[in-house]
Amino acid sequence: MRGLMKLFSAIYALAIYGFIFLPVVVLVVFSLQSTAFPIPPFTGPSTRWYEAVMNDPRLTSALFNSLAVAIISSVVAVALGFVSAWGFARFVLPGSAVMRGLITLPLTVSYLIIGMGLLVIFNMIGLPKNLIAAGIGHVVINLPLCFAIIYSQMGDHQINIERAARDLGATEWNVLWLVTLPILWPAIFASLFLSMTFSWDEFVISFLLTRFDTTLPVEIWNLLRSGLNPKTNAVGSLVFAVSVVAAIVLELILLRRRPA
Amino acid sequence: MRGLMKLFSAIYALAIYGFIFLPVVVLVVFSLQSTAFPIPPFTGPSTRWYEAVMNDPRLTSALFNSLAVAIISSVVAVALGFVSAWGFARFVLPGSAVMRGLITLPLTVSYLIIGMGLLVIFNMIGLPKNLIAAGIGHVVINLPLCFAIIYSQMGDHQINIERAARDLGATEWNVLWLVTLPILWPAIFASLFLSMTFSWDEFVISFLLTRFDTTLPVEIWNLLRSGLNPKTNAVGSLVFAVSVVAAIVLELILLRRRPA
Amino acid sequence: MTEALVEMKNISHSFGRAGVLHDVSLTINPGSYTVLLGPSGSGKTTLLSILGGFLVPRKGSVLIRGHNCTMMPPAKRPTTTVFQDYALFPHMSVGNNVGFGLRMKGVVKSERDRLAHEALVIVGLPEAFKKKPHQLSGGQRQRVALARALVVKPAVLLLDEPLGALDLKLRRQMQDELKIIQKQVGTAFVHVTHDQEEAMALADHCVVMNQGRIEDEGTPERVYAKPATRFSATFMGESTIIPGEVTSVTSTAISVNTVFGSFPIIATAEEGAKVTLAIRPEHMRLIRDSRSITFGSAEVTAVVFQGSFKRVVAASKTLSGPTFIAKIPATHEVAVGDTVTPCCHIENLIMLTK
Amino acid sequence: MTEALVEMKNISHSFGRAGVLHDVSLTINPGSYTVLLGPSGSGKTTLLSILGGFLVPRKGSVLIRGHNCTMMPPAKRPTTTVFQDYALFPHMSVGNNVGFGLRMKGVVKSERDRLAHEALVIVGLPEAFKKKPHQLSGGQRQRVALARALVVKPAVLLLDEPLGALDLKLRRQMQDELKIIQKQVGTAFVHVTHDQEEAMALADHCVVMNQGRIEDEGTPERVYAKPATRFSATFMGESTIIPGEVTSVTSTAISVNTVFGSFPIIATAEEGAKVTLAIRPEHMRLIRDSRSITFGSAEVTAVVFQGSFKRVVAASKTLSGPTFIAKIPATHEVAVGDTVTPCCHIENLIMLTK
Repeated sequence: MRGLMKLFSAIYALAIYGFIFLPVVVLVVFSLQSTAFPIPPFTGPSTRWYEAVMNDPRLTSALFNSLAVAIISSVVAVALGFVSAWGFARFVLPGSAVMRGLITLPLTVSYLIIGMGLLVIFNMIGLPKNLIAAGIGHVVINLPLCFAIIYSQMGDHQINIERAARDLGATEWNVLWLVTLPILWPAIFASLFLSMTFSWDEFVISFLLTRFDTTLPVEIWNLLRSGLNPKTNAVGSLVFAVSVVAAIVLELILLRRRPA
Repeated sequence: MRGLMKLFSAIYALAIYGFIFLPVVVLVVFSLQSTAFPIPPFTGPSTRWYEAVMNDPRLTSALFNSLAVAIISSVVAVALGFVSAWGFARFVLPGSAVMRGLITLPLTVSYLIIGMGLLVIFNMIGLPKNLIAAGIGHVVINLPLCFAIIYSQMGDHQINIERAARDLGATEWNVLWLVTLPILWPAIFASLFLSMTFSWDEFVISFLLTRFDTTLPVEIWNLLRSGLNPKTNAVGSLVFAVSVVAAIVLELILLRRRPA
Repeated sequence: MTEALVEMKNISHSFGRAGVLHDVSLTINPGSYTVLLGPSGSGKTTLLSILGGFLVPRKGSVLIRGHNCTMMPPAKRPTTTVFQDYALFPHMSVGNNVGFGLRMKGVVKSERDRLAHEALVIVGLPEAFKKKPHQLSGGQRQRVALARALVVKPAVLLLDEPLGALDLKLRRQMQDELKIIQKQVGTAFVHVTHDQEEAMALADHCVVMNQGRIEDEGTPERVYAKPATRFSATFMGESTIIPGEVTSVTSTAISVNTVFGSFPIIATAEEGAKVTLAIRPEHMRLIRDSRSITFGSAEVTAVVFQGSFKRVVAASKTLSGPTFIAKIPATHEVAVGDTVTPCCHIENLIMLTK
Repeated sequence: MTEALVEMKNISHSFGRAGVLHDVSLTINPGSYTVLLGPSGSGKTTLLSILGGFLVPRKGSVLIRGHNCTMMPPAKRPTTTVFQDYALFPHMSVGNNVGFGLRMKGVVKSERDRLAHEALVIVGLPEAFKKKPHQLSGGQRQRVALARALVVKPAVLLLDEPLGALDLKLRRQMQDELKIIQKQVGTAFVHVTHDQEEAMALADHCVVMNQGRIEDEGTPERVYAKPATRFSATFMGESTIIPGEVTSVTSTAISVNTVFGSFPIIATAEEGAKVTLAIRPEHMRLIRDSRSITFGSAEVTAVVFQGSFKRVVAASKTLSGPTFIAKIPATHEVAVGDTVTPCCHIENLIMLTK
């Protein structure tokens, strides 16, 4: 009975993991195909298509664009999110529960809608479609997330720790620099990584707000128009690999926090 | 000094909220434009473009498709997520920390990559592009989220409560039905709502995996090709309104949980 | 002699490689209040879990009313447990929480509401029937958990550090009520705690555990007055401990040699045996009278006022002498740094062989 | 008479509309150990926060060493606080935690490491210097928090329920150490607690608070032996309470009439005044001797064994009579249901006018 239960659990687990991971596994496997069509039989492994990606100047410049947008927009989003969270935790404002709700509300709004809204505004104020516009879009989508993560770590205990620092003669600047920031460091780092990942992966807003220079997901989209081929799989696998590394780093940070 | 600080905070708060909400506010305002161009001056309010949306059979059928995909895929994702979370909480398996990490890893993988992977698989097994394919895609992206939310509520206290029920003579079925499900109800409901919102908002996977019958975001995209106009704003506002309602319901559920 | 309600025979258990119970046997009589007292890691909670059916022991057997229940799951055992975190069902009213066990037995709604109400009257909370658990205070939740476990009329009620989450004042109050409720319902209670005052106040039968073994068991009065081992002499109340050696043995008494000289004790022991003399703080005096035996002189290191008495700690001035602990009347003047003469009456020397 | 170190004058405070402190004045002497004792909601923590500078009172002033500090922020006051949750800096080593206050004063690294080490020696934790707070047990963190607050040599050290998070055994042990450390460093300590045993054990000066007012203050011995109010007679130790009325007054004594008859008491009061007689449990006896005054007869409702004594609760058989609480020797045989004659010596009657 117990054995049967275990067997059943194992089959279920296998099915679920297969279900979730099959898409990316297939993508990665067929990016190593040596022939021109990403359909069985598997003819690889070959790095031919990765070389093709690396030799495509549009793709390599898009890769650098993506990295630049991800890093800059994330730093801005984290900085703004930290200041907001700090403000909320320090000052009891009238209606602050509602305000807190409002600031995290955009987390559930479609990127497509946010992108459209930004497009309308940028049209109005005359900001051209470019990477800066896309970066602003990424700040808009990531700021609420950064706020939520950092704010969640600012509990009563954190406030007492800051009181203790002040009690021992620390100025506000000392408190921020020697106590608040170092303690919130894991949360800040986590939100930075998560923002970078989301920005790196983001397609719709980048598509709507850029024109000539663009990000990697948009270039992949352009490639996809000519149908699936091992080159799209290869560049997709690269994007995936970066995301996975970021996600693993993130989980390690969160795991390391536990004992503290 | 303190007054200046407050003024500064207020300006900062206003700027941040403006920054986050301006896109959608502009979108909604100019959907009420009575003339044909979504640029100032504001000529409304008028419901003209909402009527146009309602009279467009492509958009109304896409709306129903979106609802159907959102509801069905979310129910499936929640059911699978619940069973997975329950399994993890009940059975201590070798390497279960790693397995837990794996199951939530896809949360940070680009929808574009998942969509491409699914496209490759569906090509291989001959599943045509349609709403069912898109629904499967939405289950793949939402299952990790449902798992994470429900699992996070299954702490030691929950396990002790189930032990108490068993101790009082409850069968496994009774425990599940009378204790586990009712207690986890807020988490289940939250993950259902969040899944529905994400599915409702999702564009890339739906675009890649559907052909003739499609979902609302994809139809909006098609409309956008002919440029921004109040009709796109109107349908965008509708999508936004549904997301906001879902988000508010969600926050209310989470707030109501607090006292318990 | 009444027949035993529960017999736990030669129980051994381990988690991974660490043995947590070593050949423990325990008998519980009907209607008794048994307290398992020990520090954390002594195996007391593991023993309770084995009795409740949440753990199957590696070795040994559990008999309840003569039936072997060793492998029986908790649902089928005539035991119920009150958990330390109460484990109330948060989504059910107090009435439905208490009636849950009856519902599982198929008792109809009106009957189980009546019985749940009765159980709530016993624990003094009938007005909470319609409330939700989160509307109650910690002490009230504790009572609901107790009512829920009592209403199914278990053969044995198990309490896992039931007062551990309450503050000191509430704890002493709930402890008195627990005892009254137990005598009223007549069910056998088995209660785990690390608080010796709680154990002394509640137990009919006190079981002192340490490192997976039972060190001593009996009435709290007996365990306190005549502890079997050095561990129980220091864990169940404090003691001044003086090591010694048996030097001469007669048919009625022995003589124990210590750093303070030889003392005659009415006991039996082998000549040359290493023994320990223990003196309870209320028997330790700082002013000698004609019947006193004395233990050199000592310097007072701490005086703590405790209302009805003062607790005095004094370091012996004799080489390798003990730390003396005495409870003396509050009116007795003594200060840190004073030199005192610790003494006691000979009949208050407790001899420990382990 | 030494000059006062701290003077809190006519402090009133409220949160929203609820008044939490009503015209409280308190003087703290150099080198003293002051304990603020009261139930939750008595305003003791608010008073400490006002002294520490975390709250500015609505009315009244705080003078430290004669300087008015009422509006001064915590950073500039010569006070440091040990928080209940310790509030250690989790990312710093223990040594850097302890040295933090010195760093803020601009003391160089080598010097502050030396002083931090010294402070850790005082609290008995020098080996923890390089550890991180999460590697320490609760009691050890408590000591680090104490060292961190002591190292800056404050005029007054404030402790906010410092032992509240520790279990009972550790609590009693840390309490003894706190007292020793305070005497060693000579700094004035102000300690907030709701535990009366802790207050009696630690205080030089015990301040009993209730509902935002000081009910009684003085040495714990005085407060225990001669409580000023009915509240302090029942909160600081238990008492049997017998209401009465003053019937006759002479120059040296009065007569108090109760349901058990009239008793002569050496005190002054107005004729006709309503007063309360209190008897401490250790003075309440169940066997009369020649000097006893008796209080009718009573039925024993609870007997709790406590090791060195038994705590007996008995209900008076007299109409509207009190509940008697007595601590009697453990050897004295008494059981629930017995009829006893509560009595005490006349000099142990405590008369309360409030």
